[in-house]
Order: sequence, then structure tokens, then C-alpha cells
Amino acid sequence: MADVLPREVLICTIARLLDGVRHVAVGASSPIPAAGAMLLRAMKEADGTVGPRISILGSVEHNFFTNGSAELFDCAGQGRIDAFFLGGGQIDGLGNVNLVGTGDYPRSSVRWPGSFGSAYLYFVVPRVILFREEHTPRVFVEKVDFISAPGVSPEGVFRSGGPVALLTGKGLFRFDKTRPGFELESVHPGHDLAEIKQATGFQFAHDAEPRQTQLPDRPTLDLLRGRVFDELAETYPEFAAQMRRELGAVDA
Amino acid sequence: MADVLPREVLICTIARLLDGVRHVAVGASSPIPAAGAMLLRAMKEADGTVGPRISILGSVEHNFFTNGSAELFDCAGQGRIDAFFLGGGQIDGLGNVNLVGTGDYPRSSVRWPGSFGSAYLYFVVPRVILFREEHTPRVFVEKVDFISAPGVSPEGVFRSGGPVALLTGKGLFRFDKTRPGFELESVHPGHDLAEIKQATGFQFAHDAEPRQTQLPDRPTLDLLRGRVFDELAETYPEFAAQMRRELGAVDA
Amino acid sequence: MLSEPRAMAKHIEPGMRVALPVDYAGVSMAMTRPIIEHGAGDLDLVCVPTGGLQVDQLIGAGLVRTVETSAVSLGEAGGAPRFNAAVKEGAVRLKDATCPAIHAGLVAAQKGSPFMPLRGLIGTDLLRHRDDWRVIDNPLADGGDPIVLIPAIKPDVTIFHVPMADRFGNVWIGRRRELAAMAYASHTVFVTVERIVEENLLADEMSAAGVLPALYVTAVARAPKGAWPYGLWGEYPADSAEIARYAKAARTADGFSAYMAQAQMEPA
Amino acid sequence: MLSEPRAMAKHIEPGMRVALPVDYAGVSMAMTRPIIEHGAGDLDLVCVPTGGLQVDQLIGAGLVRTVETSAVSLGEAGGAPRFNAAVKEGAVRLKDATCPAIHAGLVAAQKGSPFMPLRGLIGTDLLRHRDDWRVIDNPLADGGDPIVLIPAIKPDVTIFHVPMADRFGNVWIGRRRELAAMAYASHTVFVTVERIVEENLLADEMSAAGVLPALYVTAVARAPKGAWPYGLWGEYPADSAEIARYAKAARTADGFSAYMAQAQMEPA
Repeated sequence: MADVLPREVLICTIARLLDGVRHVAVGASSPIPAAGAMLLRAMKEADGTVGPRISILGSVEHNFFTNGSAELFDCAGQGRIDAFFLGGGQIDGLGNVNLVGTGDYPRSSVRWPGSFGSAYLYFVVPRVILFREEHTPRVFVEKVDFISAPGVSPEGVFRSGGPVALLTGKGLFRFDKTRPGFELESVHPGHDLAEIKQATGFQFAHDAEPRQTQLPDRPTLDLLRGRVFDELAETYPEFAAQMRRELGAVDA
Repeated sequence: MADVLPREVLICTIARLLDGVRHVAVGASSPIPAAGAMLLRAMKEADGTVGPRISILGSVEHNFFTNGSAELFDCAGQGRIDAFFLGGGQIDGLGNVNLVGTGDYPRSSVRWPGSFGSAYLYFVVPRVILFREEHTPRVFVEKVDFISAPGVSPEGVFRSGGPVALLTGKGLFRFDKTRPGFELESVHPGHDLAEIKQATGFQFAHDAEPRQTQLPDRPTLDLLRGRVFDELAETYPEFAAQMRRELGAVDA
Repeated sequence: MLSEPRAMAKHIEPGMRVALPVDYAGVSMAMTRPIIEHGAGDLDLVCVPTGGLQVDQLIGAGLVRTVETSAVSLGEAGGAPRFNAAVKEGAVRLKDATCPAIHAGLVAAQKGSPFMPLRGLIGTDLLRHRDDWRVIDNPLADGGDPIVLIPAIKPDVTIFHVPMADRFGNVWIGRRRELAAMAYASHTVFVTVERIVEENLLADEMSAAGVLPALYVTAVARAPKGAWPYGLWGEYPADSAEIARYAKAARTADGFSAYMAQAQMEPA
Repeated sequence: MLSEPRAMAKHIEPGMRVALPVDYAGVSMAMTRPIIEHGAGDLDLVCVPTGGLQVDQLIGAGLVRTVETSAVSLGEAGGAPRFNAAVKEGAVRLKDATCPAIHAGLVAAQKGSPFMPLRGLIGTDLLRHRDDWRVIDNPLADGGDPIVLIPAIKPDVTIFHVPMADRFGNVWIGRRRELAAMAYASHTVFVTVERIVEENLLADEMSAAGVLPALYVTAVARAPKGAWPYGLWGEYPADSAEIARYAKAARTADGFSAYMAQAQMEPA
């Protein structure tokens, strides 16, 4: 399986994390989450069952909304969105996400765009997947400088959603909201526990010898490289082309 | 001026009461208020100024709304509707309106349709004109059996609107919210104070010899019988036809 | 996605909260008799924001437990006879409302909020009889500013009729956006339509603007003239003679039964 | 009703609260330079719900006092350089929000309500820095259910760009209904359009469904390619090369001034 690209591992892992959802929403510039959702849909349809509905924000092709930019949030508030992805300039060990900036607010030394819908969606979407390819101590910090959206809430606070997993370029973590904290579930090929520990600014639970992230089987890979990259190209042409270039380099 | 029909007096009085409004909303089955609003618009345009915008609920021709049946109320809440008409199965001397029924609620002995939007619009439309042709002690009672919408509110209650006048088949009253109560402003031709007192179940202020309701001049009447009845016929064909039949009978 | 009225009616269970639109917005009269045949009772109706023929017939058939509404009438044809009789007998529980309060409850559900504030209402007997509405002192003012909170209205089922849907379940509601509000707020949405079109209504920006997406639609059934004897905007006018005929017939329980027993369920 | 961008910009006064749409909804870039030329400052911007090029340019021109927004960025072209610089210098006051909170504030204004409740937010630093938001205990629950109230957002002016308007001032917004929400909530609404059409857009049910009625529109001006370098839905794509060119130029104040001084205000 040396011919599986790192990003293909990510896409296939996302498809697994999404298994069972009816409706997943994906941000406008999130080709890997979108590819994961499309792969799950393709797999379900290949099995003769119904795949998830995929709403891609900002896409015309995958826009099922007709009520302006408020509809995504209304839809989530109605319980009609089962899964969503969040990134973050900083993510800490309690699942807190910072999309605003570093240093003292409001005069942040580094300012990021802002919290977008995270301060709401993180509370009401049951399966939020934290996704950030860059796995460094700069991103995964002990404590975020600004809480755009908290990982957990005190008892009594209305919360039907929250983080279930954190997927990075090096590994996959599950979020345990009872503890609360992350637990390393698996390590991607080419990485190891020591490296992940060094790259992570927060403490996390882990087995002594964590297992490797599950790799896709041949039929899944065929589906991904065929139908899914075709579909992906409609919305993310540059990303799909790049993936295909990288595959070409591997084959050569 | 013997040739002015009683309903023409009502229509012309309504046009006077609406003077200065930018936007008036009229119920679906309210041809006389609609005619009054259309007459005002025609008079303004004849003077070379801008007449009021007229929204007729349920009309296609005069429907400026595109956001469903909530839009009228939103629009009123935004302060974009200056005048509205309310009737009522019962109206009392404090301007309280009952659109629900007589006797003990909820098992009303006579049940009317219900309060519609009155419990909101009466509070937020600055110039509400109470209009009921039938002027009897059955309608104009000392105290309504059910308050669909109150004529006045205690200090501190948000209220940017309320009743300004009560127009009936016999006369015109002004509403004085400081007292609070009605004051007879004028009596329509063919009626007198004694008759109105007998027909009204609540006390009201009045001059010893109240004046007669102002009658339309010739140009106003021409405008009404020409352009306004034409416009009215688009939305209320039966009412316009009946008015013209009655005018024909007078002329004959 | 594609169904037929009788099949959709079977999903209505006793005790469900059912939202129905105002007479001019697109009433699915085609669903009325299937619902009555199916016979699930103890329904809690929500009229958005007022009710008419359909509500009167469901009450006449004995299926209704409560009516939340701003009014019930047959318009030009007068009062709603079975509703009025049921009120007099105490056979239905009333939740008398005002139009924007019904809309506010639906918006709360649409937004996933437990309530919406609404101006007006204070000092009315509507408020006095609604123990589900709550008056609070506006927390954003300096005190002494009472305001009413309307709880979210979350219907189990919404039922309406519109001109068209596409094969994917996208439903064209045009400017009757209260139909979208009802659907957003509801668990299940049944729609009857004059016609099913081949093209995807979301594919063109012009038609998409008036679409309730399939996301919110449980099933769609074709029912030509499905609003009759009500009219349907942009399609056909109301049949006021038929509504008047009903109004007269339904003055008595027997007259109502005789009217409903008639075979004529669609215009000749 | 019919006007032109420069004339509309003259109605913007110092200290006004100005609502602007998200980059893909229809930004009236055609109004940006006229607003800057006119020069009214101390503006309180409300981004619905996020801001981009236009917001960055108004900040760069020194016209902005506060920014209420869920984010400001140039999308694929990266961070918004003048916004980021102003944040670092403390030159603008931030009212950091989250998308549904901006929508909630507009809906409150649309409904004539003083506030709207919103789930989420509790425990965020957004809430901690917003003294205009208020946490209350949900009065409809049994206690112990905190919820945030968002006050009504009532902009003085809303400005956006769409494909068309008719001669009567009816504006076609299609499915971008946040533009309607902004207009409902605002005192004054200025719209630029690609074209003015002859027919009344309200006369046909299909086009009417996507119309913001003239009732809410203060003035309309024709401005072909008026969203450029942003795209306009159903009309033309974004010019990402131009946006990237701006992003690079505006890294410094001088670069920004040089870019804005260029004569090219429309695509070649």
C-alpha cells in the first residue's frame, strides 16, 4: 500500500468518521473534508444504500439552500446537519478552538479572519470533526489565546453538538467529553508516537504502542481516484488536478 | 349635495383621516377603507404630489409583499405602516376591540373568527382607524366581553400605535388617549346626536350641537366616481358595481 | 419522495401537531378527505396564521383536540360552522392567538431557539388565556419594559399545496414564504402539487429563488386542482359558490356529514 | 428612485451604521470608491455575516470606527491586510461576532423586536467581549438554562449589488435572502444593479419570488460589473487575480494608496 498518498489517507479517514450521517456541511475551501464526504456517498451508493446529503458552502452545484447565508445556521439549529468540520489557528487539549488571533485580544499580534459560525455550530452539530493538516505545537497548544468555540460546556448549557475527533497530518484523535480530552486513536503511516508527542502542545491519552491509521482497500481507492476526484473537480478543480498530478508521480 | 351617498361620505371621511400617511394597509374585505385610501392617492396625484402606498391584503394587484403572510406584521414592526383599519364585533368606550366572541370565553355564545393581527397591529401602527358601519348598542358596548386588542396601555408598555378615530354609519369620533375615551367629532347627514347617544352603549364627549360631517366638494366627488371606482373595481368588483348602481338610482 | 395523498395521510398519528396554511397561501384540500378516512384523531392544529374550510372539516369529522389560530372563518361565506359549533359545545380546546405570534413561534423553531419575543399582546385577553406565553421584563432595557415571549412551535407535520415540484422533491412556493417557515419548523412535510416538472428547480437562479429545497420535504404527491374549492395563486381562483354551498350544508352536523359523504371530491 | 453611485454615496454621513453583505452575496464594489471619495468617516460597519475587499478598503481609507463581523478575509487571497493592520494598531474597534448572531440581530430588527435569543456562545471569548449581548436564564425552562440575547441590529444604511431592478425600484435578489433581511432592518437601502429591466418584476409570480419590493429600497443605480473584482451569482465569476493583486499591494499603507489611486475602477 505504499502507493496511498497521505491526503488519500485523510480523505478515507474522514469518510469513516462520517459513516451514518444523513447530512454533512462542508466549508467553501475545504476540499479534503468534501472529498471524504463524497467518498462516503460513493461507497454507500456502490453498496446500494443511500449516501449522505452534502452541502458545500459557496458552491452552486452543491447548494441546497434558498434562504440566504442564514439558512445553514437555521438548518443546524433544527437538527438537520449531522456533521461539520472546524479548523482553527489554535486548538487546545480541551477541544477549544481559536479562529481569532494570538496575543492579547483585541490587539492580536497575529489576527486571523474571525470565528465565522463556530461559536454556534460547535454547540449544535452532533458530529464536529476538527481537521487541521499542520500538526505543530504552534497549532496544538496547551491553552488557546481566544476561545472562538469551547470544546465542552458546563452542565445545564444547551449543547447537542461538539467535537468527536481531531484529524491531523500525523494522526487521528478521538475526543472524550467525559474526561474531557483527546485520546490518540491511530498514527498515520510514516509517523510515530514520539513525533506526535513532540508536535502536540497539549497532553493526550494514548496506548503504549498506538496502531496505524486504517488504510483504504483497493475498491475504496478505485472509487476515490475515479468517481470522487471527478466530482471533486467540479467544485475544487485545482485540488483535484493536484491530487491527480501527485498520483501520476507515484505511478511513474 | 343631496346626491352624495352615505358610503361616499364614509369614503371621503376616510381619505381625510388618512391625510399625510406614506403607507396604509387595508384588509382583504374592506372596500370602503380601500376606496378612502385610493381617493386620497388620487387627490394627492391630482395636486401633483405623491399619494400613499396602499397595500391590500390578499390582493394580487396591490400586493407589494414577497415574504409570505408574516411580512405585513414585520413591516408594521419596522414602522413602515402608518395606518390600518380595525373593525370588531364589539368596541367599547376605552377603544378596546373584541373580535373573538360574546359570553364567557372560551365557550362563547356567539363566536367570531378571531383576533387576526389586531393584538399586534393596534400597538405598532400609529394611526389605527376603527371602522364599523353598523352603529348599534350591540356593537358599541360599555365593556367588551373579550379584549382582542386594548385601546390604551399602561405607562411603560411599548406602544407606538393605537386608535385615532372611530367611524360609523352615523358619525365620526376622535379618540383621546389622555382621557381616555371617544369624542364625537361630527354627525353624518340624516343623523343626529340623540340618535347616536341611543345607539351607543358607551359614554362619549360631545358638543351640545355637534357639527355635520364634512361633505366632499365637486372635484373630489368626480375623482371618486371616476378614477377611484375604476381602480376599486379591479379588487372589489362587486362593491364598485353596487356603488355605481346606487349612483344610477340617485341620478334617475 | 413521490407519493400519493392517501399514502401520505397514513403517516398522521393520533395526537400529532399539524400545521396548515391560510386559505390563500395553498391549502391542500386534496389531503382533507384522505386524512379524514385515515381517521387519526386528537390532532392539535396550528393554523398559519388562520384557518378555514380544511380546519372546519377536520373539526367536523371529530379529529381535532386543539386549535391554535388567529382566526377561523370561511371568508366571504361567513363563519366556520363546525368550528363555531365545536366552540359552543366545548368540543375543541382553543389556543386563540394573533397572526404574528404564530409566525414568531415558527421562527423560533426555524432558528432552533426556545422562544421569540413579540411586542403587543400586553393587556389582551389572548395573553390572559395563554399559559404557554410568558411576560418578562426586557433584559436589554433599564427596567419597566414588559415583553411577551412566544415558545417555539414545532409541528409534527406540515401539509400544503403548491403549483409544482421537481422529481428531486424541490417544491416551488414562490413568494408564499410562510410555507417555508412551516417546513423549517416541522419534523415531517407533505406537499401536494398541480404538476411534477422534469427540470431541477434549483438549477436555475430564477426558479430557485422560490424553492423550498427537498431537504425539508418528506413526500410530494400530484393532485391537480388540489386546493379546490380554494384557489391557488397564479393558477386558479377560489370557487366561492362551492365554499358557500359547504357553509350552508355544514350548519348542522347532519348537513356536514351529507356534504362530506358526497362523491364529488374534485371540480367537475 | 433611479440614481447613480456618486449621488447615493453623498447620503452617507459620519458615524452612520452601514451594513454590507458577504463576498459571494453581491457586494457593491461600484460604491466603494464613491464612498471613499465622499469621505464620511467614523462608520460602524456591520458585515453580514463576514467582510472582505470592500471592508478592507473602507478601513484602509480611514473611514471606519468599528467593525461588527464574524470574520474579515480575502478568501483564497489570504488575510485582509488593512483590517489586520488596523487591528494591530488598535485603529478600529472590534465587535467580533459569529454568523448566526449577526443574522439574529437583523431578524430582531426585521420583526420590530428588541432582541432575539441565540443558542451557543456561552463560554466563548466572543461573549466575554460583547457587553451589548446579555445572558439570561431561559424564562420558559425550569431554571438553569442560560441563553444569550442578541440586541436588534438596525443599520442606517445597507448597500449591495444584484443582477437587476425594475423601473419601479423592485430589486431582484434571488435566493440571497440575507439581502432582504438587511433591507428590512435598515433605514436606508442603496442598491447597484447590472441592469434595469422594463417589466414590473412583481407582476410575474416566478420573478416576484426573488424580489425585494421597492417599499424597502431608497435608490437604485445601474453599475455594470458592479461587484468586480468579486463575482456576482448567476452573472460572472470572481476575478481572483485582481483580488490577489490587491492583497499583495495592500500589505503596506503606501501600496494600498497606490492601488486605490489607480484609474482602473472597472474590468478592462
